[in-house]
Amino acid sequence: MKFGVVQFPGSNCDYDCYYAIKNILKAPVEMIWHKEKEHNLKGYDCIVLPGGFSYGDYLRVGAIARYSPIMTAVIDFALKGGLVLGICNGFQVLTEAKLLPGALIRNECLHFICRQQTIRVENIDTPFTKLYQKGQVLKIPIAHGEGCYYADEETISELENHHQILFRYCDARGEITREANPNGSLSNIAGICNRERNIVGLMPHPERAMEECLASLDGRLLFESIVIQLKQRQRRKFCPET
Amino acid sequence: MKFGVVQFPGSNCDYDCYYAIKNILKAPVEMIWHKEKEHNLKGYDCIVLPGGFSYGDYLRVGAIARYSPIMTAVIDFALKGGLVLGICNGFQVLTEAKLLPGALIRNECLHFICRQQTIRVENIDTPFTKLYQKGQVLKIPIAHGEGCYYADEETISELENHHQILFRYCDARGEITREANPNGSLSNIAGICNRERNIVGLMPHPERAMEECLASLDGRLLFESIVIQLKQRQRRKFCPET
Amino acid sequence: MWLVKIKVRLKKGVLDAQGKTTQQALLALGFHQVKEGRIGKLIELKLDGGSREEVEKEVRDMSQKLLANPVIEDFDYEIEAREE
Amino acid sequence: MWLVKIKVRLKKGVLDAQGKTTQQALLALGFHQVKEGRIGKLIELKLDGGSREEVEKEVRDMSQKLLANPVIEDFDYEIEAREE
Repeated sequence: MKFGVVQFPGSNCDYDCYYAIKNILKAPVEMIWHKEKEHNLKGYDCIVLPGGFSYGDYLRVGAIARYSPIMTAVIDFALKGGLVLGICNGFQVLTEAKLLPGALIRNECLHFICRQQTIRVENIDTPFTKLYQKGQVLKIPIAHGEGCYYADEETISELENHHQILFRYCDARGEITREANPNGSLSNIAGICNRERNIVGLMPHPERAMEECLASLDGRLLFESIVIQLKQRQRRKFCPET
Repeated sequence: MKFGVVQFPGSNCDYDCYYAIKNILKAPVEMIWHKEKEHNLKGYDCIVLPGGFSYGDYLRVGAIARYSPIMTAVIDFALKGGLVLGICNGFQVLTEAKLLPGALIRNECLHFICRQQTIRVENIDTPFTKLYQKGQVLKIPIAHGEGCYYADEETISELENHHQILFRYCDARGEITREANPNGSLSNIAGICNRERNIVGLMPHPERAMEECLASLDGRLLFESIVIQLKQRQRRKFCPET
Repeated sequence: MWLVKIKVRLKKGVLDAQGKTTQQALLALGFHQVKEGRIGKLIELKLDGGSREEVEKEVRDMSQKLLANPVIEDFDYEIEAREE
Repeated sequence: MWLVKIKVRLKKGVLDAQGKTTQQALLALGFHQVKEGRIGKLIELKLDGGSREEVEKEVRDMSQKLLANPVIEDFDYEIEAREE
């Protein structure tokens, strides 16, 4: 089992992810530089696109990173069923690469938001959320200027119908309210997956909520869900009869 | 003696400044909300415009904050000789308000930069730099996407001729090199003052270099310079004969 | 040599927070006539060689691929021939 | 009702990091003809009432005050009359 964390120029949560996976999960992890065109991601089981300001967010957030040499391999990896997790700017890159539907636009409020946020777990039937409970309220920090999720009505209905909305912004009691929505996201969407459920993008930073000293441990189960999934896959590979 | 820290929507270093002044300098300080139109800043001796993403950096960095209601009072205060310090986004606001010449544009490199940076003290003949030594090399963190200082040639010469360049990006040995320039700023400019020397803007964050735990104490003398200046002023006020 | 001006605008219905904030700032500055403000991008490219038809095809292609995101943005363009 | 289109461009000589990056991305995508890329703003405002001359005066004024920064940017504009 091995995690890979992609580094774009301007990534700044790459080491947070690396640290969280290596030191807290104690799982194997390597950094992957965005220029590695020939990289085929062989040997990796889960690719993380971390937060940051890739390419200074020029043109649109994630737009230029999406055409980084490494992204060809990431798209290939994802379409073959590999697990891909995009956090914050990584989520923006995934929508630009059309691996996830919709787009992230400027926050409805005036500014960059950086704070603790409560989100509700909406679907646990994914490799990324299986250890959570449906309806569970998590405290996870957010830090973004462009986190307002937008898609046309049809896409939003499809996301609903296929249970692709994994996290919604909520208040402390788990209510999905207008007031609890920090950035104007449609349907309070904080995180989604693709229809095949192997690609997930979310604006909150679970890697920053994994230690006591960071005021919340609620991000841990997301990464632990992945580890359990990968261990099960591995077992199946070695004992195909089970 | 009293400091005031202005809060714009999107300011995010306001509490860093407040904390540094209150807990480290142990000087009186109050927060001032940007909407206070009627505020005349009476009783304040130094106004700090802190870092952040005021108004999401919409249109241009600092452009919309510059027309906040409080800025009328800040401009008035500054033009009457009050001490004004703009840090990072605060520097951008000061150039937009034409209290300082030039403009801050997108970094030459691709991305938002967040790291320790060495800068050289170029001029100590200001209330903000008097405790430094000329040529002293400081380690102060930077964190910005739009910190590239630009002005036309004439303005740059004027800045030189009137000794208004206070800090320049340099390497560890104090050399002003192209490589040591993190953002493409003309003449490696990291901070300047107005001709009257009571208004200062700089991109690095001295308020984040004031405690052992933050790896550098080099920002302290900037704030202590201000305190000494204000104490001298006060003394002159009470004992005008000296 | 061709000069291409590509205008990228947020689609109707997509919240334009920057445009709205700018409108509000203009109102606050006393420009009371401003009923709406929207902010888009003006991308100007210089392109070498090819016929107008070829350039037009390229411009559509690069707009769809990179310069505009069809989920949230529309684009149109003008193409002008330029002396070197 | 008037529709005003204000184009704000970085002055010649001011580094356009965004434009340069976009040009490089286009080259990397195989659009080898792109010799230069510059990115500006397209600000579209709807304005109420007044004569064309009055609107023009307002637009100059708001551009100089807020919409463009003369240290780094130039602007020009078009004004169109619109039915309500």
